[in-house]
Amino acid sequence: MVKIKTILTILIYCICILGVAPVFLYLDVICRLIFVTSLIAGIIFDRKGRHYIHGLALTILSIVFFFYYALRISSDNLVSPAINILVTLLSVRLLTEKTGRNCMQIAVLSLFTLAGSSLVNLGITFLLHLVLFLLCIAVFLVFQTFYATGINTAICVPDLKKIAATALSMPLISLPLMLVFFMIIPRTEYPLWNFLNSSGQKVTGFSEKVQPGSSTGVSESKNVVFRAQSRRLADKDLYWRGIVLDTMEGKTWVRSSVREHENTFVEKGSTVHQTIFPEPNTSPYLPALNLPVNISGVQAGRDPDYTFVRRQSRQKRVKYDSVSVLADFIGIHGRINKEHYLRTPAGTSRRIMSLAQKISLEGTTDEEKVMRLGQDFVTRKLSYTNNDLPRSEDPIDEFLFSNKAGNCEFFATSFAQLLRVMGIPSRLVGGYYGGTYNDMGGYYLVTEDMAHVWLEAYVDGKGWLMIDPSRFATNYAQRENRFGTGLFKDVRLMMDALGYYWNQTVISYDLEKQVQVLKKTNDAVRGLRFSFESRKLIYFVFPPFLCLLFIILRKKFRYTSLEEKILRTFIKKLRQKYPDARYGPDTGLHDMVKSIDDPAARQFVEYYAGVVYRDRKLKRNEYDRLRELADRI
Amino acid sequence: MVKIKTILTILIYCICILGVAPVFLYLDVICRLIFVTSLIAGIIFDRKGRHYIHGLALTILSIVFFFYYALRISSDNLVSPAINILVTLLSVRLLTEKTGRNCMQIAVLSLFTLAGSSLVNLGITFLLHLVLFLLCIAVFLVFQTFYATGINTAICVPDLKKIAATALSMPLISLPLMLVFFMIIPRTEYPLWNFLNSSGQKVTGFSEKVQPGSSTGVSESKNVVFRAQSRRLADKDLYWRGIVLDTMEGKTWVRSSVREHENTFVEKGSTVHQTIFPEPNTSPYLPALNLPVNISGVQAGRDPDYTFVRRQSRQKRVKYDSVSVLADFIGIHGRINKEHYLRTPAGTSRRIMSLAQKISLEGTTDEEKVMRLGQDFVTRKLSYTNNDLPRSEDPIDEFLFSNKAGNCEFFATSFAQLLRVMGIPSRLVGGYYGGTYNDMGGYYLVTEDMAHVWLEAYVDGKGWLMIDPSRFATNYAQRENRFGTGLFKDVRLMMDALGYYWNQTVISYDLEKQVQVLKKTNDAVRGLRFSFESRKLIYFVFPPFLCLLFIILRKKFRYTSLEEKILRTFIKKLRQKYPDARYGPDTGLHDMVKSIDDPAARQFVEYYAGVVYRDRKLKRNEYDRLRELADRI
Amino acid sequence: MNLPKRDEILHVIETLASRYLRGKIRAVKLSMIALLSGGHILLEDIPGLGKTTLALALSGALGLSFGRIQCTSDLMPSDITGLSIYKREEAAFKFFKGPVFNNIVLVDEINRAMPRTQSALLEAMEERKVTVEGITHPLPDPFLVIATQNPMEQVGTYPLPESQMDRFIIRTGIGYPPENIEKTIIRGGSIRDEIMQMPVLLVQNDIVVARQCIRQDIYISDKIVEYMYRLIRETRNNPLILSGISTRGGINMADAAKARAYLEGRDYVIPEDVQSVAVAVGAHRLVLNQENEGLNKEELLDSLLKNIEVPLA
Amino acid sequence: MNLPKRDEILHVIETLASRYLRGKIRAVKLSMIALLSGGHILLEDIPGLGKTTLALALSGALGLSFGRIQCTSDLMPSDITGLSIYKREEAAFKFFKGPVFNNIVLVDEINRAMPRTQSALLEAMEERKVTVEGITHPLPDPFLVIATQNPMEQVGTYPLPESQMDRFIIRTGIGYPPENIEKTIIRGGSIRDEIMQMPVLLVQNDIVVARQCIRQDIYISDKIVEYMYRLIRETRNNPLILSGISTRGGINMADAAKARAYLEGRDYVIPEDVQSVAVAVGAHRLVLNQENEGLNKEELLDSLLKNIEVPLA
Repeated sequence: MVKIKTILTILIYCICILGVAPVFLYLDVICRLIFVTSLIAGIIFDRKGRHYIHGLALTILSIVFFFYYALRISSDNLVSPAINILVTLLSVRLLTEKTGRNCMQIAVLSLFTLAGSSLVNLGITFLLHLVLFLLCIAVFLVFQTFYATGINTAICVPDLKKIAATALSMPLISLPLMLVFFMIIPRTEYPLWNFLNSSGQKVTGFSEKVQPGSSTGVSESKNVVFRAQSRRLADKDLYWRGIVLDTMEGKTWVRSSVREHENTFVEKGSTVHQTIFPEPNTSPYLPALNLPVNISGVQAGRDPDYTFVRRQSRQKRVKYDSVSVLADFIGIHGRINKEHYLRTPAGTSRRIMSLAQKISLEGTTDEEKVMRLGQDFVTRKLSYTNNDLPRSEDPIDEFLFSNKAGNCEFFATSFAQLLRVMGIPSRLVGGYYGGTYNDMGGYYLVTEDMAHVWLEAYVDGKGWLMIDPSRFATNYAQRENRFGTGLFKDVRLMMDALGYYWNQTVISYDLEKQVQVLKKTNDAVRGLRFSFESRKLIYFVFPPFLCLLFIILRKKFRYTSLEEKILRTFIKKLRQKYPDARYGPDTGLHDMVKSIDDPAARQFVEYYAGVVYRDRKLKRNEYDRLRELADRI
Repeated sequence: MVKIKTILTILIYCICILGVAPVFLYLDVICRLIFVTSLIAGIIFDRKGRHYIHGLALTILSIVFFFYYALRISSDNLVSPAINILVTLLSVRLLTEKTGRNCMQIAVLSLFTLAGSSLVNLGITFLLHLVLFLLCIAVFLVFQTFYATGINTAICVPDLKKIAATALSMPLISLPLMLVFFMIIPRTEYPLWNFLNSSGQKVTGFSEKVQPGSSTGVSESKNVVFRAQSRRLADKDLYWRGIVLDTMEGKTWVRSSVREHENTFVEKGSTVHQTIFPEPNTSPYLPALNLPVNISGVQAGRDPDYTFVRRQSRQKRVKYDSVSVLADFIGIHGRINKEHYLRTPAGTSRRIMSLAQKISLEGTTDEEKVMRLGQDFVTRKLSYTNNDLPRSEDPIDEFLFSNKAGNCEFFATSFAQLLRVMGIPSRLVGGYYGGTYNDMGGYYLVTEDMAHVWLEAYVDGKGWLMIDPSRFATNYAQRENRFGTGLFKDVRLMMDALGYYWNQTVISYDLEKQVQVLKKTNDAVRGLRFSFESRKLIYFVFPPFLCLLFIILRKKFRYTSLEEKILRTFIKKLRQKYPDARYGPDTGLHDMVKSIDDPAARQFVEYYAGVVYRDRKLKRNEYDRLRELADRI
Repeated sequence: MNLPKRDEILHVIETLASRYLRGKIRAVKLSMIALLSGGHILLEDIPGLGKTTLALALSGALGLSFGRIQCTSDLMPSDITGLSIYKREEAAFKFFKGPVFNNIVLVDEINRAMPRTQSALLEAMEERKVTVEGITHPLPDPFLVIATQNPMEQVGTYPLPESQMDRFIIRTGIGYPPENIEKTIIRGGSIRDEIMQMPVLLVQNDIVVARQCIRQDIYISDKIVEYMYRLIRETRNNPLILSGISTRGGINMADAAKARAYLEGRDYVIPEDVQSVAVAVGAHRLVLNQENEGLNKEELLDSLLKNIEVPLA
Repeated sequence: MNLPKRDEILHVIETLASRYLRGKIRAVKLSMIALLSGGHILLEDIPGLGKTTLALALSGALGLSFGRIQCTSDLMPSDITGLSIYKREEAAFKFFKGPVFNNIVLVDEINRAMPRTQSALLEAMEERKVTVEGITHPLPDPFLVIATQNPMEQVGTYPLPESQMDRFIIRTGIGYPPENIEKTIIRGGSIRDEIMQMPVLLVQNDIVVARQCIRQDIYISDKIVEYMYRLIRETRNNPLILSGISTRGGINMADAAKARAYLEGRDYVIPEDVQSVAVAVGAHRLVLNQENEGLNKEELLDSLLKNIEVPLA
């Protein structure tokens, strides 16, 4: 038999943990401490059956917290104090006795907190917590009903199972309704929090300026920049073109505001279709596999240098389709403004100048010169590194002649600068290189640390030739797998795939658009078959939650009588002294001492049994006597 | 004691009615008949406790219906057969015994039907049915739990109440979550059905062509065209300007495709702000109170003739704000192209020509001439009618000289044509006249039958003067109140107000936009206080549903003997005083009072049983004695 | 109301249930009802729950003679009824009465006896006389057979045919006593000796008087008859039941209800009387369908009873 | 603690176990427990292990009369109970007592007797009296039946019905003696003659006094009753077991535990007392399910016992 009261208490703790967990990391440190302390104290109080803190004190405490956080509410900072208020109120409630009313309050506060968490993070974990929360609430309410009607205050396990099973079916039956809601309702793509703080929210990655030597290191962040659904490609093809930087301003490469009119074309080659899901960011440049020839799905214009710029830079989760050709160069009909691409800033070091001159003399055609320069890079034994980058006055010079270690920016800028000095037009291309293929989702995952810079050199009669000087590094082949290894990688990829499906099928699901397509193609039935892979989430086990349940369910200690106390002492002593004797729940005391030649133990047992099995209570002096006997063992 | 089985059966009927009601009118006639028949038959079967139709027969029936409707599914006609299938399957289920499994099937089918109804009509009734449905489901499931665990097969009324109350709290506790969903989720503005059939969906009203005599009657439809939130205005000011028709093509007035460049202005006058919520329609013209000077909220351009045209005509529920000035005329700086406004088609009847000539001679200034023409209309005793409109070759001639009865189109076109013949530039204005003010919502409700046509005449030195020739009708004052009267009107207005709130706060609620405004104005706290009037909906009583409940719950009248009378009194008293004792049809009187320590009750039972179970009739004095005992309980 | 000998009988029940047969009040009451309505009782339960003790205590308290028959597969009818032996000195056959010639006869494990022996016993029960070699010997009055039967299917037993189950007015189990009482019993040890020495609380004639009173003075209303009849009709119409309660079952039910009313101190029957005896009187008379044989007849009848509305007015 | 006659009884056990019945100490003790708690004992073992010797020695040492019944398939009830024979010289029937009229009766191979004969014996055991032709003859006190039974399934045997197994307080085997002792026994030859001449160690009255002491002075705690009750409940709820230990089984277990406590020199019962008698008292009362009939009841009960926590405080 299980007491319903116990079940209710356990459930209410589950409910409050489920409510608070999604926002826990967003809380103030004080608030986190308060919550954890209250939770533990509440559990202890409930187990002892006493609630030491007075109701009035709690009320005052609530008011204090309320004002503390309420005063911090401002237009910039709205959600965070509100959630903190909710959690502190909840914490205070946890300290009280778990009466029906208090339980309801806890449930409602948890619900509000959970709802509030959607303002902070509207991801897959929210759905997970929501589903678990609703299940708990349903079971809780059914047991509450049983409890309130007082039909049974305790309940045997099979009945318990039956009741729980039926209670669980209640939220499940509303699943089709939820599905309908998800179907007919397009969602906001953003947690509100992001909205309110959008200035601070920016996915970095490739930058719109390249200035080698401006910092000692580069981003190692694993933040996702975009996901690109495509077929699997060779690693060497994974250049994601973002921006073209064609002008040197001092030592900084930037994109000139004036576009050169070039009549570009791309030769036919292997075509790759990608659907790209960028994480929300403010950059107007749309990365796509090198060379992207067409981007559709967002309003974007193509510059002649195959940079795609978004017309309206709204912070909205979008997706776009890109068609790319795996080409090495961009062809040019007619001429280009060579002067523009040859401009170098004053103050190029003499060593660079002489190197350029030397290589210029080695080759006859532009193409040959470029090749020679590459060979020079190889023989120079430059190595690729993200740390301890050159930071001197002339970092390029340092990189080429003394330090000989740098990141892609150094490779690309030095190569490009040398080319320009050699009279070969060149420009930098910023973007990403690499990508972890997610087999489950069939997409490439590109993270911030994959940001990369390479360059394009203009070769007469051919066009803009793509060159990645980083390849000339001695340790190029050793660039590590950037997504961890083994099981950890698998788990991360799985989690990412789930989040991807969530975004793809739920968040960015636009029924209206679908229906319009539907109408056009007149292909109604097929169009309505959506794949709700998110259903799989229900089977997802939420480990910390289960751990907690386990801890709570552990047996409690009981009040111990004098007899139990002395007996425990005795058995402990006996076990220490005679570990080989028979012990166990099925062994009587006489049996325990039978095989032991210890008069004190025997005496103890005789004496003790004579009291206990005559249904007498142990008197104090008897206890002392037994104690003494036990000590003599 | 009430049998749980009975409660479950009643609830399941409520559930299926709630599920089907919103789509009932959209069903095939056959399907409606099947549903009603099955419902009645099911109830009869349940009460008799026998289900005469064999399970196999029902299965075959289901399959037949399924194929009948499944064959009718096509890309154009998707939703209707699907819903018909659902309802017929449901009907068939109703005929079976109400076992747990069948009940669950009925509930799920009802749920799907209800969900399907959102494809047909996503209005306020859907929400209402949904809430009631969820409440019923919750109560049903809790009782189902009790029933399944077999703890009590019958239950006494106080327990019943407790259980029902707690069960009801389950959906209520999820309301905040629903609110959150509604907050963070903008909805599609359309029921899908409309989407799929949008070609046939168009709110008519004022037309973009006016051709008197083309039909014998005009729209009397009460379909809502738009709602305009504004202060209350005088009836005479309720002209809603829509479109200006400036060209006669034959006998038809149309809007010329070329806009005359006129330098118009509006004199200062009483300004009225309106927020207008049009029902979705395809017309690009945005009606607003005459004279609208500015419209914001949608991308719209203002033509010089104060016609506002929407830039993108998307079938989306929008709202826009309009600022209007209650002015009689549109001022003109400079000159207008008089020739354009004086063009009349060939073949104007001689009677009209001579009338125009006659009135031209009567006045000297343009303004005087217009006044004279109005006086002529009045003396002509024209009457306003929507029926039996002139349909001859020259309807204007017939209207003015023989029939003398017509609708606004006749009045306006004849007046305008006469003005043009008289050399005064004129043009028609199409829009709406009137509006029912909804005090509850604080808005004007404008329906299709309020479509109206008036005109503007150009008076030198003043500008375009507004004239409504319909006012010259003899029966002008008698134009009836168009929205019914008395209680019916009140109910309709209340219903409309609720729908209005629904649209305003729920459907067209765009949080993203709100938050952007919020960020701009930095007025966060105020901006987040949304008025959730939709909460009131919960208190809304759904009359047919309640009626049904009432009918079911109504006690049957029976002939009552003296014994039954005193017994009923006694049991009522007993239940009041001792709600926890055993009651129920299987409980004898002695058993009832056994657990109760009440001598009066015991005495009553002894006495009463001594009479009744000795087959005696109760005498009057015995009745009085029993009465007295019952009163003493 | 003046119900003769009621107080005395109640005193017997009281004494037995509180002192000698703790935890068996229901069985004691039903036995008394059977005795008062002139029927016999079948106790169906596993061994060792005190069936014998019950019979012994009853006979002891009522001052009635007690006989016991342990049924075995080779028990002959004459072992029950007795047999005639030729007495030479009297030059005549002398009839030696069998154990059935007692007021209270305990027939242990009746289903172990051969059908022939069973039927001899049942005939004696029904006819209240024994005919041996043409001479009819009347059985004493009151005459109560307490038969016991082990409900478990066992090899070598002959289950009583349904038609003969009908001869017992009441069938009931004893069941394990409630936990507390059972512990007390275990602790207290056997009370067989005490029962042997228990005082006689009633004389034989008291039973006869009480019986007469029940038969003649207890009124049974049309409503109650209707109530019982509806139950009986339900058993006959129920699809689970092959054959329901017979007319004799109805008569027995009315008799038992009357006896119960008498014990409760009423001279009229109320629905609760019917409710409290219906299952004991009716359940063993039901014959279930082949496919439903596993069902518990008591529960089935109880559920039927619960569905019938009690006549209140 | 002053437990009357305990020393004497211990001396008897000591003497028997060390001199006459070497290797049978357990059987001797259990027999003594049965005798002291007024029950009967069923020895279930193959022939030739000294069952008869045990019975003889016991009766010899206790100075009690001894009777022996060798059961066969044609043994009649009257061969056990005795019968009336017409004595011409007295011109009356005289009752000749059967072998059951002894203090200690050895019933060899009880399962060879016909059910009717078995039931006559068991009735005598239960009632402690014999009724022949209407006249009741009381049996001597103390009265201990030592029945033996061959556990092997044999043709022409009538296994005791479960309901009657219940009549024996203890069922146990004897088992082969330990190797050394058996060798000594083999070398020493039969000691039947010695036993015949063994001195009387106890008078009849000692047993009666000891019994009274056990019934009245040995305290049995609520905890112990709870402990036993939990075992009993386990047997009733176990899915392998069709019917568990009855109330009578519980009473017997308490009696045996008390007798054991008395022998151990305690005036209160401890859990070990229960443990040491539980299997002997309880196992034969279990009725297993059809499909589990092959299980060893002793082991089953022992495992149940092991699963119950001993009340220590």
